[in-house]
Amino acid sequence: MSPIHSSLSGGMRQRAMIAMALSCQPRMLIADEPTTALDVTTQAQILDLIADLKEEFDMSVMLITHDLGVVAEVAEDVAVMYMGKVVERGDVYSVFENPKHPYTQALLESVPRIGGVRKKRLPAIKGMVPHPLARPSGCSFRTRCERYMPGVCDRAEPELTKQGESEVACFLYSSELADVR
Amino acid sequence: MTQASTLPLADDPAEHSPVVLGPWALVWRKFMRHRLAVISGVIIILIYLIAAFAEFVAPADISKTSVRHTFAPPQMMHLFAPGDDGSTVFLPHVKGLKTTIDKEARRRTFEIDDTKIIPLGFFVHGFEYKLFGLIDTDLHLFGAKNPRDTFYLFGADRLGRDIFSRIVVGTRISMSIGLVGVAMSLVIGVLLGGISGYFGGWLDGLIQRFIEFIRSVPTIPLWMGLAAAIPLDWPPLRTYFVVTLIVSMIGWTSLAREVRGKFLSLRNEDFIIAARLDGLSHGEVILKHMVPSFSSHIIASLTLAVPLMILAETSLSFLGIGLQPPIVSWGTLLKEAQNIRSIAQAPWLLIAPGTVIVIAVLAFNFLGDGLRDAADPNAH
Amino acid sequence: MSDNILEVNGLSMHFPLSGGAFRKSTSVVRAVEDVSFSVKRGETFGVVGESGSGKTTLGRCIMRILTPTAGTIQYTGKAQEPVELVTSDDSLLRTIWRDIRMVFQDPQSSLNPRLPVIEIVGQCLRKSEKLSGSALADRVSTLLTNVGLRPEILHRYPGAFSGGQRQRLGIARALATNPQLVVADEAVSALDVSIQAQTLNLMQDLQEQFELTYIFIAHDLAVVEHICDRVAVMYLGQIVELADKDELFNNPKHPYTRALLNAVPVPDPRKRPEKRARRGAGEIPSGGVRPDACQFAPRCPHAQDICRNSSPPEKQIDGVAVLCHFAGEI
Amino acid sequence: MLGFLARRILYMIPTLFLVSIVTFAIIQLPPGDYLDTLAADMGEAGSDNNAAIEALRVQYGLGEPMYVQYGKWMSGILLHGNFGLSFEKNRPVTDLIWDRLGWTFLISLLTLAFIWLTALPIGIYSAVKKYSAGDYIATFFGFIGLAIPNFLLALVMMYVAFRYFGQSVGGLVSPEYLDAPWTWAKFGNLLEHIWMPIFVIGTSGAAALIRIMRANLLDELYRPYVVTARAKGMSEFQLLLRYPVRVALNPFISTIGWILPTLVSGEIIVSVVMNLPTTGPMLLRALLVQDMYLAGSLILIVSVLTVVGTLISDLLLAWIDPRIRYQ
Repeated sequence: MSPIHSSLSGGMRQRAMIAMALSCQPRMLIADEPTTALDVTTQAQILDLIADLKEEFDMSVMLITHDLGVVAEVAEDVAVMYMGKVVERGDVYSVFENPKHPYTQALLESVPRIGGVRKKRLPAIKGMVPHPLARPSGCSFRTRCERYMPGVCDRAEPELTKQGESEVACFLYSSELADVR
Repeated sequence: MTQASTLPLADDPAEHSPVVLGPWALVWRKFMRHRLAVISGVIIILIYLIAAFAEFVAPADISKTSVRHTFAPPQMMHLFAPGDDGSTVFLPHVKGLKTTIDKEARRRTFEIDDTKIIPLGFFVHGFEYKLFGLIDTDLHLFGAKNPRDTFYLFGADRLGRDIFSRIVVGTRISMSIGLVGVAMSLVIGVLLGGISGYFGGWLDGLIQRFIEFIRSVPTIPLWMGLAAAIPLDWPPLRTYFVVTLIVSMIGWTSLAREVRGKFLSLRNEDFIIAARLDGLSHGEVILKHMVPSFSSHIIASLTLAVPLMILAETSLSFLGIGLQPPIVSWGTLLKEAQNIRSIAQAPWLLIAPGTVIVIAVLAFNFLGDGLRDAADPNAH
Repeated sequence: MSDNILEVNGLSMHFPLSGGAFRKSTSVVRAVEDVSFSVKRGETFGVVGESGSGKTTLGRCIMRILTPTAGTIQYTGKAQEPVELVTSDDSLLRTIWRDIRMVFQDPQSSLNPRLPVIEIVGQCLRKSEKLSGSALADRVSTLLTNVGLRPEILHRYPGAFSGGQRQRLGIARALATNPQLVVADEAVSALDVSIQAQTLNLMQDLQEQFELTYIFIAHDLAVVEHICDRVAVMYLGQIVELADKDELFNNPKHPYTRALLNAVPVPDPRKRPEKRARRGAGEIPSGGVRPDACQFAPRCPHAQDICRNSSPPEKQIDGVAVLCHFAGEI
Repeated sequence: MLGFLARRILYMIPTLFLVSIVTFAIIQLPPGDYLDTLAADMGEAGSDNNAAIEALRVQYGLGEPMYVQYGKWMSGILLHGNFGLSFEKNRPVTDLIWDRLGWTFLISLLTLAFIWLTALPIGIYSAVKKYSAGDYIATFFGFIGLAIPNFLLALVMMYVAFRYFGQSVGGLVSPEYLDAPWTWAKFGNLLEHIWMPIFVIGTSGAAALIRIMRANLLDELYRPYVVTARAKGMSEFQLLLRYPVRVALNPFISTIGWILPTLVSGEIIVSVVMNLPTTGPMLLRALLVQDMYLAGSLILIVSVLTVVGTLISDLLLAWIDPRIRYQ
């Protein structure tokens, strides 16, 4: 394999990987950051390829990525993870158009977008992801959250609960707020 | 997101200051975890101490011959002896030897005489010597309490000389050849490899062709040719120097290649470019950024090159074309064990220096391996 | 004093491909080919392109890490006579490198892991202002505060920081000599979304505070649109389109610019079908660059014979420079 | 590939030329020459044969300038395959060396086979069963094999064989077969002897190769492509042989390059100790008595073998891994 793959471009290699993965006619394809190292035009082709193959072979695709654009481009359902936990889950339209979790909201706002509303400054999420060993008590996003509620968010971990079209793990939407002392 | 491996950040209010070690401290800590390497390091330090204080450590004068002790066997050292009242007391000693002369075979045979005890002691007075060639003394680390007693921990050779003492004194030559040889290859290798890697271009091409040439030539016959050309009547010091030079020619090419490779990969590292943009001169970039970046690797490679040189000296001297008697080195000692008849009669001629060589070589290998692991930022 | 801090004219950078038995260069890689542009004082000049487009080489030529094969780069500092960078010698460059600084892509590899922060950030101050001891520590502390880091970290090593913090260190180092011009080569590409936003904001703040000019090299069009005033799009060593940001993103004139814009995934699932419909095909061809043709012709949906047989002239349309035979027509 | 081959062969020419010069220089290094030794011997013997010695000197061209001697030597080799005369034996070098070269070659090839046959399975085992008892044992013996110099091992083996098995030691056949014609009995006797030098010479090479194989394989075993193949349900054994072993085999190929020459020259010291009928003892003897044409020819031939061995391994590597061609 090595003599051949060295002469392939990044896009061709990724295609070869996909072909290898598909050779056993899987029911499900897990693609872990499949386009991260690729140029935009190549990325677009690979994403199109994955979408086409998904139709053709009638298989499920689990796409792991950090790029919100890529998600919007190919996914039907989205799960947003923060520090090892799913904080929001739903179909792609509700998550992108009506994000509920403050983390999802901040994430979507902090990406510059082409042709979007021109803002002088990007609304950035303050701070950084804590060290896994220094996980904050309660909701792990609370240290960076704009809507942190002292006495609530640091007491317990929010569960993923149904909110309209999607599920979200945040006390802002919790009807049992009172229960959390 | 993929920020998982970050330590608590400066602007994080919840920060608890982590212990931050410098890169050298990290290397040291990783090395200390490598137990075999640490032990080997201690052994090597011990060997060099013995080399430095050889006459003090050696109980017998290495040039003192004794016809009555030709091929005398090793005498084991015992720490305890039965005391007068039947109890066991601490008394380091060796058992004496009983000599019988086999007239037919015309040789002596020895037997350990259990009844005769030669007591040993620490810091006893023995033969006179000059410590470091300066201080007159006759003090020895250990020896027979009665200066007239002789004993042979590792046996005696054809002329009845003490092999233990000869090995101790030979340590000086054999171990220093490794060090001096490595120092020589270091200078040549780093100089040529550095020039080659940092400046590149035609200079690099020329040096690389030269190294390729040297490497494509079989080394052993060439050293043999060179070593055989050393006149036998040269003074020992000059012979020693030339043999070291020949031996050091083994190591420098691979070292030069390694240095060049490091320079080549580092030259395009962003932090090297950044240092240039900070206004540092070429020399400053090399000294401040490049050399520290690979010095730990170089140290490891050097450590691994030492045993090769020790073995090369041993081989050449063994063949009779390296160091010559009366110079005492591990190689010249082994030369005594060249034919099977003398080994059959006195196996210690082979076993004693052989074991010492293997221990030294192994220790260097383990140490070098440990250093290499510790220096490798990717290894865990 | 000229309005332009940097004027680049006819810049080319060819790398010999060494091969063959006797190290004779048989062919050259034309990483940058006849590129001209100018950068206005105080603006952020963007350079976008995919990998292999020559944008990083362009940045390194401007920094004079590389010596260009042909062309001129004229730098005009504050109250200074213009300096020609291409022909500058080492000692002159060392003074210029105080004015023009660089922020690298990979904050991991651009900081020497064996040196503490004070040495990394303060190294240029030791050289240029002969600072040392507490004076150096004071200056570096101020710099760290400027980029949002705490001065206590002076004696830590880069290994103790996260990617975002390291990039702040890289920016602090770039600012140390009070530069006029900062070349940022993919400065935020390696960072996570939220950290990227923080870093972009920081760079904008610093630009205002210290009246900096940026040359911002990136592959991410959205980031470029956010931070740049003017943008040059590079393809296989050439600038195929150079325009004001708004013009470029609202009304792209070169087919390649359009293809790029169409390829960018937008975080809006509703736009999906429309975008997929508009996409062209083909990767950057791996063969060498053909001198007598439009470089984009093999992938261009509008390519005609003329595109394959003659290199396009640079056209000016509504103040936009386009390298296309059919600029303004398609 | 053809261009690569041509290039490599072209490179060999200057190398070989330099080798011949270096060899010649080494031969010339010792002060005096064989005739001085001879004259000294004759002088001791009480005879005065200055005239005879001068005649010999002219005959061998010893009085002439270096480059003339070099030219004579080289043109003899290149044009007539004539390596000159052995002074000591007073016979053409060619007569003396072919027999010994044959044995050298045979022993080297057998040793290479021994190295491969031991290092490959042990290396794979060590890597797959990392940190198992077997791995530790292999690693331990690997270190020992590297640390014991060949000639020391030879001496120890000979002592053990002599002391405990009463085997006659040294040589490739027992003394009674030395001049006997080839029979099955002699062949059997050869087999009884030949394993020892092969084992002794091969140990350090095998030890080194086991460590290289283990390290390479460990690097490969956790690559994403192996994980992919495993995810596709390939059996572990198939998986191993299919990709990682193939990639890890590269150093094995290149060993031909460095093992062959080290075998040929490393064998020198061992064969001196074991008294083998190979080039080693002959070279040592020639060097010690300054039999310059014999010593020079031997060094030259061994060098040529080295260069050719390196070439072969480079070609094999390039054939297996095309990336190397372009480096």
